[in-house]
Amino acid sequence: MQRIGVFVCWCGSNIAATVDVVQVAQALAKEPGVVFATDYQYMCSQAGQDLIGAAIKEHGLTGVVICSCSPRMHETTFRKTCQKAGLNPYMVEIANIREHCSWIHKDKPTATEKAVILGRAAIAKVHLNAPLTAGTSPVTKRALVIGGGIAGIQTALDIADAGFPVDIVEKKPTIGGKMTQIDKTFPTLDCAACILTPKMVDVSQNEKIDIISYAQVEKVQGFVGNFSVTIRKKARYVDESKCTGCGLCTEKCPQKKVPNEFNLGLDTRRAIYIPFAQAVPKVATIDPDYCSMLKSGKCGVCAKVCAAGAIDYKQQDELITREYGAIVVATGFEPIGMDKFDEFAYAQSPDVVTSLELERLMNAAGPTGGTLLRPSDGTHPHTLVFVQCVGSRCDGGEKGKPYCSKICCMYTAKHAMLIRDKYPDTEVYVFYIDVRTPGKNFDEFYRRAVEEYGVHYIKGMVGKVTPQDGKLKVQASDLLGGRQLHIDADMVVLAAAIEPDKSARPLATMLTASMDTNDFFTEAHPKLRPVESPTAGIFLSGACQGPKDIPETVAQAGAAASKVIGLLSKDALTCNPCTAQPDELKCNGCSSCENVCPYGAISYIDKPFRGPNRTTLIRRVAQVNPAVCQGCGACTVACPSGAMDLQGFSNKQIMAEVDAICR
Amino acid sequence: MSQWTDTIRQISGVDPRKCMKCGKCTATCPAYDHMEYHPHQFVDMVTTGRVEELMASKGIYTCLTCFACVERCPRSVEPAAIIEAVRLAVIRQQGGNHMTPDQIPGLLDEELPQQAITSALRKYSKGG
Amino acid sequence: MKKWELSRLQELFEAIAAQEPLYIPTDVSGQPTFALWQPGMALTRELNTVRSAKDLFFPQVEELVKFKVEGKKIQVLDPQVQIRDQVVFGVRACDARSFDILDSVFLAEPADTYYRDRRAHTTVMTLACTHPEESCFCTSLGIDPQAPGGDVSCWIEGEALYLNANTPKGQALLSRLPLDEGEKPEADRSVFDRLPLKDLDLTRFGEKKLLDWFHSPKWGELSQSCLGCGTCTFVCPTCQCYDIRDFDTGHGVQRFRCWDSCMYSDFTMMAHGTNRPTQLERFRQRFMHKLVYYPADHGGQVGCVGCGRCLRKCPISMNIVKVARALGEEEV
Amino acid sequence: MQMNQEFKPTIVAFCCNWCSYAGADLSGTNRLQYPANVKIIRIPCSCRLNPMFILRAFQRGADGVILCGCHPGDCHYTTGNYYARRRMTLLFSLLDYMGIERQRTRVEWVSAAEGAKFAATMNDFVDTITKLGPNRRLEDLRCKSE
Amino acid sequence: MQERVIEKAAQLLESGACARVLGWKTGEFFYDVTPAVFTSAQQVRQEMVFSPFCGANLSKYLIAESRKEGKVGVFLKPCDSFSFVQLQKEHRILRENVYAVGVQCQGMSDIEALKALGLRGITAVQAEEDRLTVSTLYGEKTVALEEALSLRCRSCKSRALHDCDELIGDQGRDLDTDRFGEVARLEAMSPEERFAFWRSQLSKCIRCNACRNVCPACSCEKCVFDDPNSGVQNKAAADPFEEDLFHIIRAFHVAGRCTDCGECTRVCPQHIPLHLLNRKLIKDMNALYGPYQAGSDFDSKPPMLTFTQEDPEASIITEGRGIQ
Repeated sequence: MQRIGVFVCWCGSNIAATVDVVQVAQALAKEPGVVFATDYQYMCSQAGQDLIGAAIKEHGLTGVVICSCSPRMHETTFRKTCQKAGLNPYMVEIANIREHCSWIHKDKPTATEKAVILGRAAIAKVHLNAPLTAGTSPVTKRALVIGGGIAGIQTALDIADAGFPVDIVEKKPTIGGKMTQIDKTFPTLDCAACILTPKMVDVSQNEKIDIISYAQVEKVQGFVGNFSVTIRKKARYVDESKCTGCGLCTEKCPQKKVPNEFNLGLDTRRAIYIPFAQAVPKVATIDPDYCSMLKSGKCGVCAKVCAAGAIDYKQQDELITREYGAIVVATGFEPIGMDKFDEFAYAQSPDVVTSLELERLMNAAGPTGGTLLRPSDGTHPHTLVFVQCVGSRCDGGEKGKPYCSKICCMYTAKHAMLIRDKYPDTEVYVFYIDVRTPGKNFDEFYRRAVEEYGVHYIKGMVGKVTPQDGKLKVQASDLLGGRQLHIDADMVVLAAAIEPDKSARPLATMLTASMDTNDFFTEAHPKLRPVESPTAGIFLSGACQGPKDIPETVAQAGAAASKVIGLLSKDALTCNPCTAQPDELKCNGCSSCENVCPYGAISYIDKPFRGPNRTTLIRRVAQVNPAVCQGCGACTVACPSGAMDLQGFSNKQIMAEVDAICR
Repeated sequence: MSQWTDTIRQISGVDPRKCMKCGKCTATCPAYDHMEYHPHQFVDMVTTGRVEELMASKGIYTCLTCFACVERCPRSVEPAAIIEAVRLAVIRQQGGNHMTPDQIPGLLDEELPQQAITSALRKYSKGG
Repeated sequence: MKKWELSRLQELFEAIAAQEPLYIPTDVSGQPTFALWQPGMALTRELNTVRSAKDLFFPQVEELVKFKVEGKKIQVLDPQVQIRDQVVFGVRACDARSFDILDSVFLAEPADTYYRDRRAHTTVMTLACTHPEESCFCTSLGIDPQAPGGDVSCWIEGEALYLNANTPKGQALLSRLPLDEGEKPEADRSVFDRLPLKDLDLTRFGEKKLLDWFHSPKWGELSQSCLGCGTCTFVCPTCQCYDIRDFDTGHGVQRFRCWDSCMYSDFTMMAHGTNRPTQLERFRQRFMHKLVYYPADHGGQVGCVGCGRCLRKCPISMNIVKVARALGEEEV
Repeated sequence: MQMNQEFKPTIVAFCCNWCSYAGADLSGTNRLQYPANVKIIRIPCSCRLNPMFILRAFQRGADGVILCGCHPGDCHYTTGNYYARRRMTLLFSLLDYMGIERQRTRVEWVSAAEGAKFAATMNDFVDTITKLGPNRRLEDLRCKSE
Repeated sequence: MQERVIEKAAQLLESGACARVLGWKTGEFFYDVTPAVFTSAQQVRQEMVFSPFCGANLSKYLIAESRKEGKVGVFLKPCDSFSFVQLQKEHRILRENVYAVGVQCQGMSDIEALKALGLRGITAVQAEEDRLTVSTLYGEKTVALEEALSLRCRSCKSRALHDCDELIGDQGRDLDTDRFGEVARLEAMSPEERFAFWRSQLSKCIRCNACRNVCPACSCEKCVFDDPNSGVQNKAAADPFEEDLFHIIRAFHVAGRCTDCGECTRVCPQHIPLHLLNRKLIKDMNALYGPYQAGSDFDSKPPMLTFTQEDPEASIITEGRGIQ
């Protein structure tokens, strides 16, 4: 019989206001095996934890039940408390009487009664708990960063700085990501390329960093410290080791009509191309969708002009499998499509552009060489209308994204300011719902746009844009002025909402990392563990976790790197001891469990057993690798004889909980 | 808070508190110039409980019910549905039957489809 | 001797049931079993029930004691209900003989009070056999299926039921019933002489050669195909082993006993394991008990009544007759 | 009818640790009410739910049992809920085949972000079971409290 | 056929190809055939039979027999061969220690089928061609073989041997018989009627475990119902709930593994149609996850050990209407 201590937490008034904590402690004190029961204002506080520790020692407790907030909150805290007091940490069970009781019920007697039942279930479980000891598994001291944008670059550099090898997998031919397409950055207005390209060079020159560009993750196996990742390196039909990046092929290629994705289709490139001058690796890539040689076997101009002999039309996709200890997701974002927003005439007029397209139109390396010209006729625009929150803050579903995209207010202020600065003869209108500027020097920046540069900020929204006679008729509301505005604009710029990159969802499935409904990766804890995924060994960097601007992305990238460094600097990891355990005496060796194990943690051995009458029987029995087993329990149900059980969530424990609840 | 606020919510089936005051409804409204109150104001007045004021305004009848605001509203607030609910509230407020069956024979005429009068009776009588 | 018109059998049942609960062998969901008589319930046309009549005195599951647990308090409750007088009709001679064997076990000191109470309060009305099955071999065990015994013996001859009280309890029952007087005509017994197993001799496995029987090499062969199920045990009228188990009800513990089978691998499981590790030992135990140990302890009385249920029900058609024959082959 | 109004069903909700338990936490954090009849048992994954546990709950006096797990494709362990889905589908079919009320058992996928869905699901389930009345077909009379 | 089977068995033992041979042994009344292990050709010639009453499926015995010293010969009917394959798939039989002789079968008779015809006191049965001459204590009767056919053979799924080293008789084909008619009839009932049906059937159960112990799929080293640590151990149904529990769990544990050999129903002393539980699950799995026959091959994955992302949700099961 266990000697169980019950500790009922008030959580201030969070629990105590709706649950009679004293009564709960008194009721649970009567349960068989309970030798001590008390209540306290904040069990998770130092004083509360001391109380638990003292009780363990004083009453010789062998099991502890804490009636408090969700185990997802403080299970670890209380396990540590008990461990300090000399009790095995797995002899602790939490009854969740806050999230699952006090916060959802209003009637005190009802909530109190339920709290008692939840406590009883936890007591019933603790009776069957067994001390568990965590095993260890080795750590592969190499990290994988998925995504080569500023987030991935910063994370990789920081990890490499600490001395650990890092691979960056980038799906595009070059690293750099969205930041390479941005002209200037807020609120300092320094040139994005000037701060990014040196970092890209650092990456390419760092011996610890291996860039696997034009590649995608294909398969992920294993677990924290021991991932095995298969990467598909797509054929670029150019031998990376030979190509010098001279660019001659990209000038001679006869196929000139390929939309240039780097400039968002605002101009064209060749079928063989280097995305931009500072690309890393600076290697040409043949676009198989447009190359006539690859499509019809006719042409071969690039091969003829290439002095290095780097062109290889026969190149195949290459599968690379490598071992990693940690994986960082840095898949970033992309602007949402504008096809659902007919009212802004994006599809009808080339002069309606997204903000990212405007970046290209203002960039010296862009299609217009940095002069702001209307895409329709190449003339200088005089009236520009910026529309904020296009597809952000919507009701969800068809309308758009329910969240605020966070960066639009600031880059719109930047655009407005830059245009007014460079072309003082233009009128710039910004239609906003709210201007959100929480950040260092952000509001000052916005005020400067209004006060120094005379940007017209109008509280209201554009309802309709109609192309007419070379102009864009903008109908909008001016809520503070109490009027409907009609503006004849030359260009309309849409602050399109941003969403996670499309590759994130399948990647999350491969990584078994969870995502929210918007496809942003979920963090292990929204406040306390913001750069870790709930899946151990998977870390989050940049906008894949939520909308972020560059400084935030870089900060988070560094934070993710430090977490990775922390992991890789360990020689071995403590495993989750709540793993499956076969009872060899009951095991049939039928392989049912092996069939359903998602981790390949189960193998079989032929083992001698003592049979009846001094005989020896050789039987095939299952073995679980505790370092690989993640404790899902799929095998326990697949096993017909019940030989497979899950430590910490055993059949008997769960049934005891059921009994306690139903009695 | 007006006694009507809940009625409007009930009839329209929309929650005006979802409004984030972007003004896109007003920006999109083709009848803007003829209105005393504008779509975003309908919503705001219901939210803040100024329903009687709205009900007293002839402006509510200038809404064409074109549903442009409903279509464009990023928050699914549906100002047109709200204003229609306000109009119905006005009818309810008038109490009793605005139209009774015995009035129907007098209203019949060659040009008007009989169906229209029956519909009007349904709409403008409490018992219906 | 008393007499009752067969066509009015239901009325007789009604008259008995008006006084005491009456059990008769009837078909429930297609299978013959003893059930509490209710108006309209007819006798089964089968010779015998699947489970034997021992179920009435020694039910498959019986509650023994209850512990009520409240917090840390435990209260012991005796659930033994006062057994009411009852009547069972239609027990065949073989099952009636099985009561003697069960009595010698359960009524020996210390008496099993649960069994004793049920026995004491039950009036057994037997029913003579006229149409035996090929699997019947009670005659070879000295049982006369035409003289079935019990408190009241009954015969169905022609269109009448004849009843004869054998004990005061039986007399008391018959005296309470509006029966006619009548004499039973002599029955045709020729079918019993045609029984294929009539010459089976189960009485020769005496105590003297106990160890020889025990070590017979035949057991291995015989038990080889035994599935280790409990069918033979559970249909057997003389098997009397039980297990006592606790059931946690959530507010206490219900201690009950239930039939057990020596064919089961966990039969008489002890802390050190089981003393009959393979099916050979278990199989041997069952038949040694019926044929050797029991007679040794009970003046030669064999622990089998020849009802033939195991012959009909064993999934692999292994049974006491085949065992006896196999062992007999190597007899001295 | 009157009996039914007083009937307070016992509902056991098995929630996977990663999505649904967190979803239940979220509905608590957001103060979304659902009846106290629902008691949650935390299991690591929906695939941990042995049909035996469901039968056990009914034996011990539950009137309804619901399994909540991550949405298909979102399982923390990649594939657990797919197995759970097959197992529960077959179990429910078998129970239905044996005449056990179909509404007494349910599977619902609730993500960690769906606190509102969790509360709504529980409200609906309690409502269904309350209307259905006490579990009589899979009860064990020994477990009824006197 | 009998002569060929006996000759083969004798030859396997005489030649030393097998140390033991699993077959069927004659009984008291011709119909009470017992599975047996034969160790000598002499014994085979004296006692072995292959009659229309050799229904017993011998494959389960191979779990133990294939682990013993020397090779074991076994005779398998087409339906038995499904169990043989399934048990190999579950690594329960060491195939290299088994010499499997397939025996073509035209359906087995069952004493219960004869009894259902009203025959009592059956003392002997003579098989000729397509009829049985039944001697009873009360006279003789001739019965068409078809009338004596065991219940499961009436809906035989296959005459094909799925794995054997040698075949006596011709290789047969899978048959397209209606195995699920009775299940569909139950499905068409109201939930109340189904409940009443199963209650009346399962309340007859005496928990003798014959169904479990004869079942080739129920070959666990330790059954959960015998295991004191499983939490569900019980020896007798002390409450109607436990009658249901045993059969629900058993059906579920063999789901996707049950080859529908029908042994459970054949051996039930209380004539409970247990195969209707297994067939329901087979029918559902076929409908929900595509046709699957346990024991028909070595490679396919049993439906309960695999999944597709497009599997239907549990809500596809609607009350009283089964799969919708």
